[in-house]
Amino acid sequence: MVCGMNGVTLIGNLEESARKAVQWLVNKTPIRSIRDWGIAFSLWPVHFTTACCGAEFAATSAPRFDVERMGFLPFVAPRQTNLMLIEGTLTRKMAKAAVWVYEQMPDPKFVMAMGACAIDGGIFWNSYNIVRPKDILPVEIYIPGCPPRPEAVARAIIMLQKRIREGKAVGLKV
Amino acid sequence: MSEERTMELLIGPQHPSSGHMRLYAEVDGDIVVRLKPNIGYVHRTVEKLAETKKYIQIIPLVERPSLADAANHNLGYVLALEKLLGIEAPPRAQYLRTILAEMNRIHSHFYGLGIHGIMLGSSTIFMWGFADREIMIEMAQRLTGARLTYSYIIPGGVRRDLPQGFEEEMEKALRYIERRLKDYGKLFLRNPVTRARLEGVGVLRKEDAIKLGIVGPNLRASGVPYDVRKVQPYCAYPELEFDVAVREEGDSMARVLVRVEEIRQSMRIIRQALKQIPDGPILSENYLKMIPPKWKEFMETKGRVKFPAIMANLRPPKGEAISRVEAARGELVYYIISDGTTSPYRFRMVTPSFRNVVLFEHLIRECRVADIPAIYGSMDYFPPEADR
Amino acid sequence: MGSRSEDKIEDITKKISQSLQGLSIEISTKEEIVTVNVKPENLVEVAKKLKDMGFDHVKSVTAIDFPEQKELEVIYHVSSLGDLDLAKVIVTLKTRVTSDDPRIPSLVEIWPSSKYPEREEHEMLGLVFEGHPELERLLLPEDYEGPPPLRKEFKVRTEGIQG
Amino acid sequence: MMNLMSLFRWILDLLFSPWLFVPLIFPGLVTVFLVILFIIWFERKLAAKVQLRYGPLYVLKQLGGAIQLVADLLRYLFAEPIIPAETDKLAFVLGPILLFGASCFPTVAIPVSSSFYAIRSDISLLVALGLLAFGPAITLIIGWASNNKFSLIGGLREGYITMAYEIPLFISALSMAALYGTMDLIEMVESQVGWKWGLLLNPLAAITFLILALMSTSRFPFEIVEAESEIVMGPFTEYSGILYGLTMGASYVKFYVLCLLFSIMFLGGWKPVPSFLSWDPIGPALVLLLKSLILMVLGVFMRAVYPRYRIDQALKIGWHMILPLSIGSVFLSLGLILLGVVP
Repeated sequence: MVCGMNGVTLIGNLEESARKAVQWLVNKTPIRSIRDWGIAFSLWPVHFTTACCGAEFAATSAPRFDVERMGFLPFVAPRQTNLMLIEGTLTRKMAKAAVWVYEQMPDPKFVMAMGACAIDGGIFWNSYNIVRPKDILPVEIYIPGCPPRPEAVARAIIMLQKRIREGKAVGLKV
Repeated sequence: MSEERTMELLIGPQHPSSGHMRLYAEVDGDIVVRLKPNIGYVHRTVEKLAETKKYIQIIPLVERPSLADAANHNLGYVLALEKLLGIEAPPRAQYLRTILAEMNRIHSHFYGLGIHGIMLGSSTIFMWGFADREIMIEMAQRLTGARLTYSYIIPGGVRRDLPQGFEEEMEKALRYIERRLKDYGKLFLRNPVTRARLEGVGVLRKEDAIKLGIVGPNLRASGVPYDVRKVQPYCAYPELEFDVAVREEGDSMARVLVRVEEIRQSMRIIRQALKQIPDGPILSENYLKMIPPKWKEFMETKGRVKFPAIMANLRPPKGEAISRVEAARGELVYYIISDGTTSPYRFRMVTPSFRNVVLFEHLIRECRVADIPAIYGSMDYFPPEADR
Repeated sequence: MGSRSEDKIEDITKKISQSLQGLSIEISTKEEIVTVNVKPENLVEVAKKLKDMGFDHVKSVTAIDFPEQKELEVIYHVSSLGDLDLAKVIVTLKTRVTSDDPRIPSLVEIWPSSKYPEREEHEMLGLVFEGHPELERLLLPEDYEGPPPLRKEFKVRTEGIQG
Repeated sequence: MMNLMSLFRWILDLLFSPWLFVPLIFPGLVTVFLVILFIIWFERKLAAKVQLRYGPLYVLKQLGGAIQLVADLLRYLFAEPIIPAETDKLAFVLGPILLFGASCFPTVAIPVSSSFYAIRSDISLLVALGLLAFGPAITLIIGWASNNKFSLIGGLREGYITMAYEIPLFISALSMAALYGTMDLIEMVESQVGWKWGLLLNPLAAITFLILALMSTSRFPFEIVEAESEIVMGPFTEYSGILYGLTMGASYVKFYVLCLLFSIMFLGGWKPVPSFLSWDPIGPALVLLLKSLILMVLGVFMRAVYPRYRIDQALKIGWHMILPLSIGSVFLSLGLILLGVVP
C-alpha cells in the first residue's frame, strides 16, 4: 500500500510494519514484564459453566476460598475476559459452543481444564457424547480431581500466574 | 401481519443466567412472548454407561449428574438395589443415611439460594449462600471424607461411623446457620427490591403443577403437600417427626421461602436423628458374616467398613425394582431391571430437574425479559441433573 | 408400614381391577406397585380410566429393548400428586410393541406431564408416539445421525478386561 | 539559561492558571483517573467486606491490593480491541471515546473555589447539567452500532431510563437554584454561609437528586442498562480491550461529576476550609473532593445491599414517585423563600 504525504511516498505494507513495531515495542523487557504483571493479576474467567464442576468453581470464588484476592473475577461476556475455564465434561453440543466462545475472546487468552472429565473423560470416558478439550482448545493447565477441591483450582490459578509472568504461557503468543 | 414484530433472543450456554442450556426467547419489546428451552448440553449418557458398569461402580456414576445433591441420588439408587437384593440396612445405618441426606439437602438449598441471588443481581446473597454452604460441606467432609461426592451409602449399610465429637460440632454449626438465616431474612427476603422482583412473578397454579407433574419445592410452593418422606417414608424418616413446608401463593417468592423453611426442617431432623441414633453395626448382617475376623475387628475399632469380596461382583436376582426418594430438588425415581448378570439390563433414572423442565415453557410466558432470570433461579434447576 | 395402609392399598388395587375390567391382560401387585399389562390398542382407555380414578401424573416413561423377541416394552409409571392416599401406590402400565415398527399412541393429552419423557424415549430408542405435539430431538446434538443410542445393538466401548 | 528558566516558569504558570488547572488537574482528567482507580477498588473491597471475604489483595499485599485497577487497565491496554465485521465501525470505535469525553466535559463548569474557576457564568449549573445530558445519547449510538441483540436492548433501556431521570434531575437542581436565587455555582456556595447547607434547607431536593444520581449512572438498585444477568453487558457487550475500559470508566466519571454537583449544591461546596489548608486552589479543592468521595462511597456501597429492579419498576419509581417529589421540592423552596428563611 503506497501512501503519499506532501510529496514523500512511503512504500510497503503499513499494517505489517505497524504490527512489527508493536511487537518490537512490547518485547522490550520493561514493557513486557509490566504487561505480564498486569495480565497475571487480572485473570477474568468467562462465565461459561460446561458441566457439574461448575459447583466447585463457584465455591472457589466464594468467601471460604476467595480467589478474588489474586484478582480473579468471574466475568460475564467473552469480549472482556482473557481466561476460559473448562469445568468438567465437554459434550459434543457444548464443545461447539466452547470453540465459538474461545474465538470471541480478545487475544492474550488462556484455557484451563478442570476436573478428571476435562483431562481424559473421567467417569464418562466411554460415553458416545464426550469430547476431550485437548482436541479442540489449546489447554494450558489441567486440574485433576472429580470435582477438584477449590484449593486445587486456586493453586492452578497461581501456577498460571507464574507461567504468565515467566512468559511461558501458550496464550501470550506475541 | 407482514412485518416481524418479535425478535428471537438466544440466551445461549454462554450467558450469566442461562446455566448449561440455551433458551430461545421470542421477545416483543420487553415482553417475552414464548420461551423454549434447548437442553442436552450436559447429556453424558448415564443410562447407557450404567449398562456397561458393575452394580457397585454405578454409585459414583449416579452421583455425578447432580453434584450439589449427591447423597440423595446415592441413597435412591442404593434403596432400589437393596430391594433387588432383598437385604435391609441395620437401624444405625438408616439413621446415618438420613443425617447425610438432610445435610446434603441443606447445602443444596443454599446453592440454589446463592445462584438465585446472583441472577437477581445481589452478589451478596451469592457469597453468603456459598459461605454457609461451606459449613455443611465441612461437616459432611468430617463424616464421609469427601466434599461433594460422598459415595457414603453402599448396599447393606454405610461406609463410615460417626467421628468423635460430631454431635457437638454439628450443634454449633446448626446454631450458626440459624443465626445466619435471620440475616438472610433482613437483607434478602424482606428487601423491598427482592419482593418487587419476586412477588407475583411466575405464578404456578395448583392444578397446573399437578397436571404438569412438577416435583419438589416448586410443587409444594403451589399448595400441594406431596413429600416422598411423608407419603412413602424410607430410612429413618418414620421415627422422626418434621412437617412439610407448604405455601399457597405459588409465585417465585413462595418457592424461595419454601426452600428456606425446608432448611429449618432439615436442621430439626438432624438434631432429632443425632439424639435418637441407636448403637449397633453399620453394615447388614449377611455381609458382616462374609468378612474375615481380622478385618471385622478392624471395623469395630476404626468404625470404617471393609468391603466384603462379594461387593465386586454383586449379582442381584432377575427382576425389577423401583425406588422413590425426596431429593433436594424433588422426587427422584430409580427403576432398575436386572437379568442376573453383574450389570443392569436397563437402568432408568428420572431426576427432579428433568421433571421440572416443562416449567420453562409454562411459567416464562407474557413476562418481562428481566423476569427470565428471576423465574429461572426460583425453579432451582440444575441442568446436568436434567440432562443426565 | 402400619397395617392400616396395607389394606388401603388392597382396596385401591381392587378398585383398579374393577375399573379396568376387560381391558388389561393381567394385574399383579407387589407391596405398593400395581403392574398392569395392556395391549397397545386399549392403552388410551386404560389411561383415561386411571386418570378418572385420580392418578394424575406420569412419573416416568421407560422403554426397554428386547432384541431376541424383537420387541420394545414401554412402561408408564403413574401415580397421584393431589390425593395423598393414592400417592402411596405406583401403577406400572406395561405394553409391548414390535421393535422394527414401534408405533404407540401418545398419552400427552391425558397426562401432559409425559411430554418430555416421551420425547426422550423417542430419541433414545426410536419409539414413535403418535399424536405427540413436538416429537423432536431433546438431548442429543443436532448433527447426531447414529442409531437410537439405548438400543442393545448400539455398542459402547468397555474396558479391555471386562470379560 | 535564563530563557530556559523563564520558559519553565511560563509553563508552570500556564498549568496552574485556572483555564488549564480545572479541566486538566483538579476536577479534570488527572483527578478523574485517580478517582476511578480508587473508587472501583474501594467498591470491590467494600462489597468483599460485606460478603465475608477479602477482595483484591495480592496485587500489592501491603496496601490491601490498592493497585488492582492498574493491573486491570494494563490488561485492557494490551488486550486485542476486537472490532466485529458487521458493526458500524466509525460509530463503534468513536462511541466509547465520546462517552468518556461527554462524562468528563462537565468538570469544566465546576468551580474549585470562589476565586479559582475555569469559566464563570451566571448559569454554570445549567452548563454542567446540559453537558451531562450528552451521555445517554452516545450510549444509544453504542448500543445500535455494535449490531448485537443484547446491546440493542441495552441501548433502548438507556433511552427509557434517561427520560425517567433527566427531567426530575433538572427540576430538583432548579428548585435549589430558585432557593439560592442564582444559577451560578460559586454564588450558591457563597450563600450557604455558616451551617445553612442546602441539605438542611431543602432535604427533599437532596434525596431526589441522590436517587436520580444512582439511576442515571445505573448503580444498584437501578443497574438496568448493563444488567448482567439479563442482557450480558447491555450496550457494552461487544467491546473488548481499552474501548471497554473507557465505557466502564465513563459511568463512574458521570457519578463523580454528579457527586461534585451534589456536594456543591447541598453540602456547602468548599465552605468550611480548615485553617491549615488555606492555600487558595488546593484547600477548597481537597474539601470538595473529600465530600464528593464520601458520597461516591455511599452510592457504590449499594452494590452490596440491593438486587436490581426491573425496567418497568424503575420507570414507575422515576415517573410516579421521584417526579412528584422533585416538584414538591420546588414548592418547598418557594415556601422557604416566602418565609424569608433563604440565606
